[in-house]
Amino acid sequence: MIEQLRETCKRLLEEGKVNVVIGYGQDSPGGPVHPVFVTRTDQVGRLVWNDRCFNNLATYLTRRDIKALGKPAIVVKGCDERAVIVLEQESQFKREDIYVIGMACDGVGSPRLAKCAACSVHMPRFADETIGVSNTESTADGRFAALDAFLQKPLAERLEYWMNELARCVKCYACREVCPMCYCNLCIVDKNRPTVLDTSATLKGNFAWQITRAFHQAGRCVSCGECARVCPAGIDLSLLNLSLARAAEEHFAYHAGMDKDTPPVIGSYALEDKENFIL
Amino acid sequence: MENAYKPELMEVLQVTQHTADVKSVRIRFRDPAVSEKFAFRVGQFGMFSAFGAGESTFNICSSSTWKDFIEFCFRRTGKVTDVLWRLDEGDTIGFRGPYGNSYPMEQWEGRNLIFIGGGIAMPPIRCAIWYALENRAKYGDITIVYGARTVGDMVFANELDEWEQRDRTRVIRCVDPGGETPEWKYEVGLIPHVIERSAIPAGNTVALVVGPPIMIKFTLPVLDKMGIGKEDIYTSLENRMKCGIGKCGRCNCGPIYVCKEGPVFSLAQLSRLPNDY
Amino acid sequence: MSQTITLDALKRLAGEWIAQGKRAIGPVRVKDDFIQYASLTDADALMLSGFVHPANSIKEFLFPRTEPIYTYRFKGQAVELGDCEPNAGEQAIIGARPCDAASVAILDHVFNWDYKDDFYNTRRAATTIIALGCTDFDDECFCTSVGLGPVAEKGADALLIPMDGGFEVRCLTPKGEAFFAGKTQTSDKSAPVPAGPEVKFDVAEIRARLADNYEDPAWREIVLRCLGCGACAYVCPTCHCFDIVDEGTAVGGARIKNWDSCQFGMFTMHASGHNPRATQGQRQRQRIQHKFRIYPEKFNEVLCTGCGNCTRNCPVGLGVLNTIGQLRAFVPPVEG
Amino acid sequence: MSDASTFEPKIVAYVCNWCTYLGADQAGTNRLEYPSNVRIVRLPCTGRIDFNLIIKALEMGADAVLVSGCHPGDCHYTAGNYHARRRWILFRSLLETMGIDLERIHFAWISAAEAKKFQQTITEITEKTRQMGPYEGYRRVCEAGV
Repeated sequence: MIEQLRETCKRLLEEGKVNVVIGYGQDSPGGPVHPVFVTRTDQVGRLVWNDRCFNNLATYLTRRDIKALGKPAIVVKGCDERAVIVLEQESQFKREDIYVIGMACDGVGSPRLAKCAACSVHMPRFADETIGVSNTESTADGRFAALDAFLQKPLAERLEYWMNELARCVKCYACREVCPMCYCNLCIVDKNRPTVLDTSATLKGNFAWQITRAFHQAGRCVSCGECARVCPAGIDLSLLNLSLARAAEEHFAYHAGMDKDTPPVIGSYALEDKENFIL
Repeated sequence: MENAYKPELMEVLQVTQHTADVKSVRIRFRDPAVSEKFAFRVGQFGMFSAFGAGESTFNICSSSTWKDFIEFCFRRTGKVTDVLWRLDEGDTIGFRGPYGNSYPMEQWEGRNLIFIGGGIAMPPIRCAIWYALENRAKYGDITIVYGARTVGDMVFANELDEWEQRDRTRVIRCVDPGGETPEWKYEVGLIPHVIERSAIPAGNTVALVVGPPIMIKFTLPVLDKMGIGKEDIYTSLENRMKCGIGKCGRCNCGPIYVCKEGPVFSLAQLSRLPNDY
Repeated sequence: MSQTITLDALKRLAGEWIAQGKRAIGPVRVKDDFIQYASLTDADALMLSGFVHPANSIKEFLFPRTEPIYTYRFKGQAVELGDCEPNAGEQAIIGARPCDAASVAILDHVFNWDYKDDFYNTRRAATTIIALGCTDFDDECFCTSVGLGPVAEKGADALLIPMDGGFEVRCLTPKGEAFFAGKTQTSDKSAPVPAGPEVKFDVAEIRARLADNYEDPAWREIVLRCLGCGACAYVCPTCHCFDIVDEGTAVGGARIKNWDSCQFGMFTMHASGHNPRATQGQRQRQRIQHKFRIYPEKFNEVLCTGCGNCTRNCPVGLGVLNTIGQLRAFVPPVEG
Repeated sequence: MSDASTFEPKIVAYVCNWCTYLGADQAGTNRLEYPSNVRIVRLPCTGRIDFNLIIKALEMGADAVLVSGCHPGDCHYTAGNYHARRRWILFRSLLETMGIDLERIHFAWISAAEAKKFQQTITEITEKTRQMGPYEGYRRVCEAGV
């Protein structure tokens, strides 16, 4: 698949259809995989594809420094592609302004990440060009297993768990910067008139920050799992996002980034939304 | 334990509004013992605290010879200046300083002085102007060029009249084209052009230029053409600061900390720095 | 002749230290495969083998991520300020990697030049650092490139070097001797000196390149993937930039010193909106310049101990080691 | 631990300006007494009641929070309460995962004419919160040092 990917990118650059290819690269064989930006045909050799392509490259589509490079082609896995769809729904770009290269993906990480074991988009669906075929059958039922296990704990124990976990948060905002959905020019946590969230990494400030971050992804998070992977404090942030993703599915049958035409869940409403807690 | 970050409590003596969004405030130490020992040199700055909002960096714009108060001037742009905007006489704010280096007034003795300020940059040059006028004999001719966008944006405009009366002191005021009012009887034009056509003698002269980067960028070539060397042109940088004492890394620009080795630099020194300011 | 101590004796010593109500800190398995320096409630949690480098650094215990520096209360038009002394109870960091122990000797400079930061100094004085020599390393370690090594003694009060049956103990300062007083045995065996990673770059060459090539075109290209988070700065033993903010209510509150990072856009944003470092390339340049040219010029110390934490924690595989690697390998694109 | 009878809970009520606030006002004009434990904060619409306000109330020591506005269909801004309803449904699942006590976060529709319902709601919430005692959980979060 790597050869095919390089051929495609070489052609795209030569024909001038794109100015930059946002893909994955590896400095040394077996070394860590990281994002690369290929702007010249003689650089396509830097592009790789293997089961260590963790980053969700869609986060670069809204970055000023990257947009300045011109029309991008972006290499996406199925989960990344869902992020591209949500960004398109939120009119961050017009679909024809980017060229999507979908990679058939049998899951990343060895052992496979939890998100991949329960992935339903092994084959990208909206790419301009898809490379490779995945015959891993999509089983989406196990994806809330970790969340269900966690919710068995009684209320006080859950709060205790988060008090221990979030005590380690240093507010480095890596979870915000890797997330394709976090593209605000000035994040609410950087605003000070008024200061809604404490900037200090006290437990109080960390609770307010993580609740805000998770809820701003309600109905938008595509469960790519990057926030949990990059957290230097080892906090399993995906639990928060998964609980919101499930609520969106159960109450509004909404799956983020799966279908371009259903309106975003928070941006719309239905007269007959059901609930049982309003007095 | 000695807390280098803890400010002195100050009492607000007087608040003066200059323009729609610029005020200057006179403050005095609540503790007379500290007031006694306090001294600073013109050009130095301090960190001014609006408790509950934060601290901001402003030049001390009063002359160092005035003993019973210090003054600072600010434009209302953010959280701290919002609180400072609502100050009344008798309120309490914090101050710590003086920080940074200062204008080398001794080195400038015997020289002609040109003070050039743009808009809100009047305060950093005002303290030096008053100091020079209070030691008038030590300095040659003094030329003050002050420009603002509109007549309403002039800061310390009343003091320009006072300075005009002083001997061997020439005041050139200007507003940007379109900023003048019918009764405006002074220059109209951008500062660099006004300087060019004002035929200011430039022999044995030191220039202090403070203002927005765009103004400085176009004023320097004019001064260069007048024959004022790079080591005789000074400016005061406006970096974002938090600690003011060389610890927090914010004002780091190339090899120097603006809060310690600055904010006053000669053009010669600045040309050796990366333009990270 | 050398001093030695067994693992059990060391753990008992740590237990006594805790029993005396003093704080003991060391590498702890916080979660399944996640190790961090953390306060110990009981000595058994102390991990002295089976890991390369914890996910954080010991900076946290001398320069905390957030600490109030004084409080204020409004009394009508007056304000009352209150002091915030750091709770500088005696603390021992047992099992700090040499690249973490070295950080204190580096940070002492910035926190003590001209003005003294007594919040740091008070904790520093109350801290005994027992370094733990490395027996192995990973691809991200590069201590040998910045003048340190697996058994470097810089910044440590005592050094433990693993050997069969326990550790060789080298007491380096009075604090170290006081910590191990009477707890070590003399023996003729001494620990084998482990090999460190091979040198990956020369700091003098990097410093020269940074000094005479500020507008290096490399910066625009090699750090395009940097996302501008604070992970590299916050896991770094020597990054010391901080922010000062007020947090409180209408009645009063505290002025708080928080960690900050030069990688955030707001770090140098002027009130006028002008930002001298508007692009991520400029910010990454500042990080490497500050560590390998500015701090050495000002304090004659490289602001990096080669622990590799920034590279291990970077979401996009940058960090000092990779950034410098790419800077050296960068060939400007031939135009046309 | 103050026993349940003498503990006075702090309740924060975020109410919409067009319905519930007028309902509360009408309760006042009708001399309908309701516990003074409630601190009423008026906002233009439930659509404007940001979830951060609920967290801020808990941070500042509230033992229970009420968010109330117009019944679906009555919203002065047509759809503010519909959007709010969706948000509340999703936000409650996040709070549940975080271990924040949903028994202390109440949502209601109270129209300008329902002074009686406003009185009952506030009284019920105050009594219930008094039984539950102060919200120690979130207080520990806010007072935890580093």
